[in-house]
Amino acid sequence: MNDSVSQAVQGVPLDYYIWLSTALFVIGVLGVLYRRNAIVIFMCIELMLNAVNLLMVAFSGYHGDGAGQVFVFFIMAVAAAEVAVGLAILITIYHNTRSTDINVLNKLKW
Amino acid sequence: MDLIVGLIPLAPLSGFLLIALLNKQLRRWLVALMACSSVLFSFVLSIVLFFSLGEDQQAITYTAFEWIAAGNFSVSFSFLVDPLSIVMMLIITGVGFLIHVYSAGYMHGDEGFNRFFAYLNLFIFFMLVLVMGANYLLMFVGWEGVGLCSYLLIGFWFKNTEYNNAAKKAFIMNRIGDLGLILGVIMIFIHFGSLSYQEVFAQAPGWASGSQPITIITVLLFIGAIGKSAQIPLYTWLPDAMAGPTPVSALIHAATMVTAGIYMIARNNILYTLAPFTLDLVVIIGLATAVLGATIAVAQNDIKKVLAYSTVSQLGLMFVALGLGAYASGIFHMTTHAFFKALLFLGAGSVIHGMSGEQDIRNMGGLRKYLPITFATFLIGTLAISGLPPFAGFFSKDEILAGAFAQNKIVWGLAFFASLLTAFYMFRLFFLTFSGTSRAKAEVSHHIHESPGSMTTPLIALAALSVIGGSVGIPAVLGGNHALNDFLTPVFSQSRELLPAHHLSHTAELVLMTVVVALTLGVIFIAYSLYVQRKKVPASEGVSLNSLHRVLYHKYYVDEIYDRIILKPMIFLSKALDAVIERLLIDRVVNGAGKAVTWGGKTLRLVQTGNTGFYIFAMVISIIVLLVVKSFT
Amino acid sequence: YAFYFLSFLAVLNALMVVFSRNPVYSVLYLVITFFCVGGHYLLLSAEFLFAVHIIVYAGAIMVLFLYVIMLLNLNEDTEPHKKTLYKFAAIISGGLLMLVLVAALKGAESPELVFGANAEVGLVKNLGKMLFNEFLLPFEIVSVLLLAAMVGAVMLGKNPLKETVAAKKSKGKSGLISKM
Amino acid sequence: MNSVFILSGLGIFSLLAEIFNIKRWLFPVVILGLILSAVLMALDWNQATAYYSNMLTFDNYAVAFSVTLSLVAVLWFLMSKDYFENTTNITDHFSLILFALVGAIFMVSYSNLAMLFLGIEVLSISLYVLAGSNFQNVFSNEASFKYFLMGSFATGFLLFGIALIYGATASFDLQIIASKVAEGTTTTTQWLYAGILMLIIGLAFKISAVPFHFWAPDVYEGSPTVVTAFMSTIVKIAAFAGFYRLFSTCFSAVSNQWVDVIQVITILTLLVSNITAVYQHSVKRILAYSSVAHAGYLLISLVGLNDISSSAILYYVIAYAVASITAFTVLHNVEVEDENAAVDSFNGLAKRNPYLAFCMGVALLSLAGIPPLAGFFAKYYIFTVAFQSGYIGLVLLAVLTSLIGIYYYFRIIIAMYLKSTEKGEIIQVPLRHTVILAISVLASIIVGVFPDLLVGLI
Amino acid sequence: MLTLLLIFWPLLATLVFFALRPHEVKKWALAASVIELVISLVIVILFDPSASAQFVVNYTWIQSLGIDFHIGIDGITLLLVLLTTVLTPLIILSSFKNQYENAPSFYGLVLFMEMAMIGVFCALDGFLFYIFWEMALIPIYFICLRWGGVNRGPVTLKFFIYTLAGSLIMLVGLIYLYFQTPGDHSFDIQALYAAGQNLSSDKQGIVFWALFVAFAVKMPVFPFHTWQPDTYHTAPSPGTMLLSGIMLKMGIYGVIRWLIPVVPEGVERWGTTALTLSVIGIVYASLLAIIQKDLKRLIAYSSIAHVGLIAAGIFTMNKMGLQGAMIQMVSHGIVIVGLFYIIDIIISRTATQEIASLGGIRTSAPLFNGVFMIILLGSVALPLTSGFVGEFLLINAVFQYNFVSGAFAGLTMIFGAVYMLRSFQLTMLGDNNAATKSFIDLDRQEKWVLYPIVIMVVLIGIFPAPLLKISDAAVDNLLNIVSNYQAGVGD
Repeated sequence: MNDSVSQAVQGVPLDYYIWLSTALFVIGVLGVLYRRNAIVIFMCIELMLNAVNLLMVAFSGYHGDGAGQVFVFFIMAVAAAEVAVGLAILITIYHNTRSTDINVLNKLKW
Repeated sequence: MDLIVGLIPLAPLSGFLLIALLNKQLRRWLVALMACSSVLFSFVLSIVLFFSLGEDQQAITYTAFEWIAAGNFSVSFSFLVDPLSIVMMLIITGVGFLIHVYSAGYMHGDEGFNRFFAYLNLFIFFMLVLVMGANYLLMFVGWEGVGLCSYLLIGFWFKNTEYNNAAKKAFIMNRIGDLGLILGVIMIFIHFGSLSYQEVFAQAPGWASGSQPITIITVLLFIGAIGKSAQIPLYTWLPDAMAGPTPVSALIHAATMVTAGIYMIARNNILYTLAPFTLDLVVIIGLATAVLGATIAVAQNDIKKVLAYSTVSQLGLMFVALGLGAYASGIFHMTTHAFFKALLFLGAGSVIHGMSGEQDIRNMGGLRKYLPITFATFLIGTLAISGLPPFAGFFSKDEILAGAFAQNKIVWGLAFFASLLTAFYMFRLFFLTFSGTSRAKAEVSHHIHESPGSMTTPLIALAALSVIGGSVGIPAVLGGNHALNDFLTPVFSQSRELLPAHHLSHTAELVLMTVVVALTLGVIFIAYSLYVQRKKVPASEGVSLNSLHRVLYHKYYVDEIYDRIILKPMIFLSKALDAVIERLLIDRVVNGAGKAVTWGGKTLRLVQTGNTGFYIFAMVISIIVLLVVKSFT
Repeated sequence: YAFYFLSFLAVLNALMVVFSRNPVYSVLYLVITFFCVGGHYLLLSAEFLFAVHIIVYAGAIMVLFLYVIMLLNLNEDTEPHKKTLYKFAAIISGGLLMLVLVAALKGAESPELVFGANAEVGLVKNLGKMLFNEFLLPFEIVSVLLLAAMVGAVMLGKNPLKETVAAKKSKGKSGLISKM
Repeated sequence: MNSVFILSGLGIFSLLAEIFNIKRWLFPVVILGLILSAVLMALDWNQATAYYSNMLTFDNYAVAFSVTLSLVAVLWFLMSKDYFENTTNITDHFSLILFALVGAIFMVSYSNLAMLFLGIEVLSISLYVLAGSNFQNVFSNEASFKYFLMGSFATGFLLFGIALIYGATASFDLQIIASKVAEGTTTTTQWLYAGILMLIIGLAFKISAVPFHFWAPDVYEGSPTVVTAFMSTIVKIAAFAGFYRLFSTCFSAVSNQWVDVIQVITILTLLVSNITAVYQHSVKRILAYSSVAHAGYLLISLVGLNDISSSAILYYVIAYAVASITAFTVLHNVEVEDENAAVDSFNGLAKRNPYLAFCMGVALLSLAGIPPLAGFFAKYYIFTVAFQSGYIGLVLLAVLTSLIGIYYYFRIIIAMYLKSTEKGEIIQVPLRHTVILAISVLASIIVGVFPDLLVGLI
Repeated sequence: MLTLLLIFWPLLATLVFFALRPHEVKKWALAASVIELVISLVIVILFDPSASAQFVVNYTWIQSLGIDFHIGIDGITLLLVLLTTVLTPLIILSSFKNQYENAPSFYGLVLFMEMAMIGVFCALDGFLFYIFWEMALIPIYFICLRWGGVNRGPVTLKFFIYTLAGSLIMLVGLIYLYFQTPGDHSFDIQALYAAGQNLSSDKQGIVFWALFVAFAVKMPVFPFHTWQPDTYHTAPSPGTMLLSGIMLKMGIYGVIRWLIPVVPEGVERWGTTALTLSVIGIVYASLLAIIQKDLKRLIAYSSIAHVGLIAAGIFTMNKMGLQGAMIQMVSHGIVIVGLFYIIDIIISRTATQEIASLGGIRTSAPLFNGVFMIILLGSVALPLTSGFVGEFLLINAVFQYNFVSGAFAGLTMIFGAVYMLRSFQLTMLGDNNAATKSFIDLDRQEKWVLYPIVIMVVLIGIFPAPLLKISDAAVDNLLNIVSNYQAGVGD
């Protein structure tokens, strides 16, 4: 079936994939800048990672080389780990300061 | 022979060292003995040298060791004994010896007795180095050395701030002169490539008369002389120098110190001869000083001040002589002056000693019956300085006047005027002190006493010298042969060849003499009528004087003027530099850098807001900037 | 023309993630976005990755997010808001970043995406081979990484008892991932 | 290579230790294991062997740095033992630290971008947790949170960069990338250059170079002191070594494309960090800024990339690590009696404990770069590198900033030796710390006096 | 070998301190410094005045960077080494009467500093020179910081950063020269000479300033001097003596050994500027000295003036000037140590260094007065004291170089007399007051310090020839390097 599927993308310029993933990446960044809720910010970071994944896969397809996909696999694992740790940290913080607002945390400065 | 030459300065030096190092251990009489004997010793040696020099006019040079050597520059510790220096040595050691003896009595009872004699010996030593040195640098050693000793001796009673200031003034003014001198010496080295007299004088005739370097050199040297011999504008230290004990004044004014300038110019006569401009300068300065000193002296009431200013004016006369190229006459007058000025000062000292410290002539008078010996000797001194025959002063001064007359009438006129004034103020001083009735305060008057033998003997000795001293230079007119003149010939021979000879006919010379003597007598009579017959006494402090008199009394306000135009501005300048450049400029810049950094720290740390959102924002912004910069360049 | 459709959906939902006020919605939008991305994987014939993607992201991570949000019961009114100025600046700079990146990446030539013989690199078989031959070490390291994450999560989660559950959960997830 | 396994093994061992409850053996075992692994690494000297289908290459560069890392780790463990004993779960800490160390070693020895990425992540994730390991303390929470948030954000850029590089070169293997870059047979140069830029951003964040340094001062201040010590030594070394390894091997061919970017970053780092440090109160913050500043000095060697710069970096890193271990040990002891030590809490240290004061003085002088201490020669060596490549202006700037550096380092010295304090009592120092201090102080002197021990090693 | 011993003996000596009880330390420190003096005297005996560098030791130090541990002694070095080794015992002895808390570290620092300074004078390798140069800075900084007077924190920091700024610029200059050396580069002094002389005249000018600034700050030459009065004022007396007596000479030595031969063209080009600066410094500092109210500050400014003259003399680049500089360095070192010790005595007796609040000390302390007088005369360069020889040669040289500068330089004679006599009068003469009434005369241990100084002042004044001989050949050597260079440029 993959042949038929792959037919679907035959001829789509690689640039388009780049634009797409760039767009997703930037949206992720935008989210990080835009929101103050730590959790949402984590999500946006995940979005960024996904953008990268997509790019990788596109490239790997383009080069017909599996390495990229393997790398994506690693990235996913890392992402999972990061989320786990990140949320754990978040919860600890929430436990101390009943908030997930990143701007609440500005005791350390100057 | 060399041994002797070496010993002459060594004797007083060893005297100084012994006394200085063993200060506490020594008894006073021993100190006095050591001091006097050491000077006497070198006096005797000088006499020996004099005679050994007498038969063959060969100059002796004795090199002790090499002193400084750097590159092509090399100076050694070497002494030169020739007629000029021998004359100086005789005066220094001779008069110096008498002053030593006198001091033994005068300083009796002062707690600084030992110190005093140590200084005196050191003084003699440096003066000997000055006159015996065979090169300019060694002369400079003595030159500065005597400056130091004058500092030590003038400030001898160091508890009195006045005296200390006087001492400091003396040293610094001398230093100003010394700078001129040392620069002159350096110029000499630059142009002659050596500092030893022989080599320099050997080369000297090679230079054209009035060539610029020579002129500069001589002027610079003359600045040194001005400082040392108290000429305008650096003379003010000398009158203050009487702050020291009276024997010191005698030593400074008569035997040592001030004569250095005369000696130096006489020594360099050839250079000066080659620099007519400088000669004229010397004459002008000398004349001005002579008149100025004399006029001021007329209005002074302090016995020592009067004498001090008389020294100033007499030195002026000597410089006039030198400036006119009559070097021998300059030396001659210096010699006689040494005698009677020493006499006068010591006499004054005796008076002060008798009056238990009183120095103001307005509180004296009628001392002749209390202090007979002092009176007699002082009279002789006064006659000598006034230039009456047959006393020493007559011949020397007359020689100068004659020389002046032969060359330039105006110079002669002014010099003559100065000498008349001299006669006047000296006799004014004399009458006010000795004749008439005592004006002394009661507590002083009843124990006025003649000084002890140790003081009177030197007086008598000097009085004798002041009488016969002139005999070394009796002019041909009066059937004499100018012994000193001939003796000094080898020193001045070079200059003599270059200088035009001015000769007065004997008749003219005789006429001059008579005129001089007559007028002098007249002046003396005026003084007599004023201060003996009318018993006039100078107005006491506070009484308003007529303007001329006031100006004279305040010595033309010269000290005040110096204070205004030199001291105050210098201090002001220092303060200004300190405030503006040091603090405002440099410190500002240096500390400013530090402050700037601290300020930067204070402000930059505020960027660290602690707000994560802001941090990320900043990062993104800078990423954008980076990308822009990259992709559009 | 699945590509354009998926891309459109992805971007749209991504934006929604950012702009929706309620965190829960954000999560849901994000899930959709992930599915779109997964679709792209299929298009690019990376079936294995598609599977992993769905499991890990939609299955694990998103659930975790949801769980935490529920736990802290965040919702619209607890949602902190930046000043509008901030938001504006954020949007501006985001746009700028986009522009700049595009400018930086715009290749003179845009190679066409063409699948040749090696279309089946994305198959489990091939990837497995790679994974256990040349990428063996990284694979092992991943397990170390996950172990570290687990330990960390436990450590952080352990002490306030209330959050123990969350910690355990995260532990479970990472364990699951590390198995495959 | 095997040493990596030893370390991971140690990590797992320390986890098990809790279960089998042999905690008291843990510490000595860890120390021995570290030393053993250091020795094993040293055996790879001059082998330049590639492992696991060229994932890691233990060339001399890698060996030198990984040995350094392990030894510093030994010192670090000796220093921070007591801190962990106070915490409930010592074993977790140990395992995390050891995993982090493994990650660090990958970062200096990788020869494949995958390994770089994973190394960074292992290191970072452990550190995110460690930074927050003082749960009750809000500062610690905040530190770990900030670190995590910004760290993962930066990771995004790093990955983007890697992806672009992959797109450009169709490989993650450094050799292949290098050769393609050198031959210019990349798909398109735009991707390559953009990728390089992204990598720079991601890595600059890891070495906390301005303007990606914002996390550093806060995290350093908030984290427990020992963790801060770990960050400012091991993490910094690993991050920079990785950075340098990547750029010197892969992208040196196109250095004209990125060198000016690095230069700008360097200049910013030197100026901002040094100036900001001047007006700080917390000693930890001062040290944080100083570590940022040192990142700047290290970057100079990347700007003036040439044959001696790698050895310059090695020397610099060692000098810096030794000095900061000393400084942190002293700080650790001072903090015993007042938390979050400010400069004032060093007042009168010379009287309260001359030994501590002396060691701190040496450390600070070395950091400030005063001869004959190691720090001086390190700076000097870096300057020579820059000079050789003709960046005289940069050298002058560095000189200027190191002068500013003097100012804040000496604030502490003055506090120790000049200021008086009411707290009269002597500070007690555990023997372990005395030993560390002795070792590290001697090290900075000896290495400083005989630089030939390290110079030209790699 | 002997050189190694000479340099590192003080350092070894300090090791013993750990074994001693605090109150014994000072004695041992004195002993050590005396032994050091003996070593240097042995070297003087074995020294061959006609040759240049001797007792050379040369080990490779940092292979790959062409840095050697290369030390040797020629006349110029020897003279300064001698100065150091003579003064250090005196300084240590002078510190005996005030009890310094934590004596071991104090004397340890002093000896460490002696080591560093001797190293500076002996180094024949640019890098080594720089290392020693900086190493000399550390101990003095800590001495001032720990045992200094009021407000010492900022003052000493300013001093440290100020001097370090200078020397870092010098370091940059040295590295620059290093990279001009051919082949795989070297820091050897000859190589650096060659490298510097091959530079174009503009480049030489730049290098000149890079190096000169460091030396100027150290000396200090106007306008780089503002750190100095404050530092002298706050530093403890031994520190002040070390700074003014010896350390300051490092700057002058640097100019002689590491500036003139390295960039003759640069000196050619900027020498006049530097000379003018120095001469300005003379007058400026003298004027400021006149109005100082504080004894230490006064001496500090006077030292600036004297050093200005020395620097001016060096930049005339003729033998007279250099020899004058050498002898004057020795004299200045001795005299200023003496003066600072005298001030130290006054402070310890009367607890004040305000000139105004003193006076009349002479009445109660004649010996003290005499010593002060002689040292003071040395400072105002009266003939037959050590000061005169150098000052005359220097003024002579400057005068030959340029009439006007010479005249201005000469002013130091007058100003010197003015401020020194002023301070002398206000402290020693006049009536004594509450502060000075019970002023005890010198005790035995003070005599041990001051009498040698007095003797040296007089002896050097009368027999300077031996000292001049020591440095004679070395100076010729130096000037030959320059003249050869100019000859080379000529054709």
